[in-house]
Amino acid sequence: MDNNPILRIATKILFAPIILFGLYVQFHGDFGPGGGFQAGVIVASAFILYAIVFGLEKGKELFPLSINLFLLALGGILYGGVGIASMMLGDEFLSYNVLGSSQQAGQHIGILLVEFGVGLTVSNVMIALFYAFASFESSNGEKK
Amino acid sequence: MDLFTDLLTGLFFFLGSLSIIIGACGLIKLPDVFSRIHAAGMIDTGGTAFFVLGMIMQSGWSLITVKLLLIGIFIFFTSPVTSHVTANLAREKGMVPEGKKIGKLL
Amino acid sequence: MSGHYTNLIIGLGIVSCAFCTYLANRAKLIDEEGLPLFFFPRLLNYLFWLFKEIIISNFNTAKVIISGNVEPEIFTVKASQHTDVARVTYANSITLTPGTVTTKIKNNILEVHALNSDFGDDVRSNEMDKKVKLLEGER
Amino acid sequence: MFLAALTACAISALLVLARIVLGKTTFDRVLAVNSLGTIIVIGIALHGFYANRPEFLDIAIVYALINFIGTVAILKLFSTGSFKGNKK
Repeated sequence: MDNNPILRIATKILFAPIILFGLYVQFHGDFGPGGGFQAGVIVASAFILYAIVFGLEKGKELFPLSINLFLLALGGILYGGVGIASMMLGDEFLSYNVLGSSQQAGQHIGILLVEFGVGLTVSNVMIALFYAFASFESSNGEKK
Repeated sequence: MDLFTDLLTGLFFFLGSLSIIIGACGLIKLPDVFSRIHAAGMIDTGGTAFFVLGMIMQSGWSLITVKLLLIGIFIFFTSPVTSHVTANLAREKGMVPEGKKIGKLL
Repeated sequence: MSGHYTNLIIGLGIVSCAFCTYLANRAKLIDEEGLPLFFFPRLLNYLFWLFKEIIISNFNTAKVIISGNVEPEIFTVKASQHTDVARVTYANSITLTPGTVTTKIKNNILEVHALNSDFGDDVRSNEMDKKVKLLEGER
Repeated sequence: MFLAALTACAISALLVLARIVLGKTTFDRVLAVNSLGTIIVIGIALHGFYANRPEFLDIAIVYALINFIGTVAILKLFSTGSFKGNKK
């Protein structure tokens, strides 16, 4: 579909606003609908759109598989790390109160970090799943 | 002033409802794929434009207006892309529409 | 957009914008096609005209659907614009007005499907073509 | 007023669903699904106003986004048989 100018230009114009909207949903989770999970899916959908329109090879050039898997693990570690940190500071797993100077600040920092970890993990899992499924050849003998 | 806004909103909603219902009827009634794309385009453009205008009348000037305009711009941007891609793929799969042809086709 | 303006939120917004710009730059999206800056001065005028046209042809399409005199036709027109972006704008405008759909685009020839001969005449009169060429400006 | 508009949305959604069931070719169905998505976006926004909860507009934007990407993905899958190649 690379040779269709309408689709190509639409993708070029839409790519950045989609990611910007995804990040808005990510950081806006305190006040309205939103949060890490949904934001991860939106950010991943921008990369999936790019990979669909320009082909899988170009998509992997933009966002290589190694970085993808590294960020996937980093998100999980961030989530667990906040939990462990609060355990180290002498409270239960994932209780945010002890992270900051006051209780309020602690809640804020904890929620922000955990949401960021969730968003990172979800978006990278979505992209990894898309890469894995898209790498299949069509196996029912239809060569096109 | 309040009554006037409400009246205008009602008019826009009426036009929008008419537009999407006629579009849906056309989606059932028209004969082939290429004609149905016109009906679908009517749902996309007419319905969205009138409903968004009506809701802007109702909301006044605030952040909600910006979000409504964002929805409108987004749908107005993506609707022609999807209908063009559908029509293009249908043509490439070798479907020839009914009706007369003028000039040489690509 | 959320109506909350603390320092933290604004800072995060700035970081988000910077990250987006970096990604788009990396994907080599920022060029004449991804960001058609030379459109902007005349864009508003064109958009109002297009909106009026959309409303008018919406009513015409509704009339055709209700009365049922459907005589589809398909033909080719030439786009006189120079750049790809302007051609895509022209094709999208044709598709956006109900009653006409661009089915194929190859270099500067568009294949258009129209619901009725009235809509076909509208496109063939090349009024929209001239407007988009005006939008593109002197190059 | 909002209730009447929501009713109109529901009626046209039912008519579009009939086209999805009846549709002869795949393109008919894809087209009808796309229209259904647009109607649902309008419906979500209207319901947000009806229930006095304007946060629903965010969800409407996301729905429009996913609708577009889903349509493009289905058409790509239908045209080449896989997501991998970029032959046409």
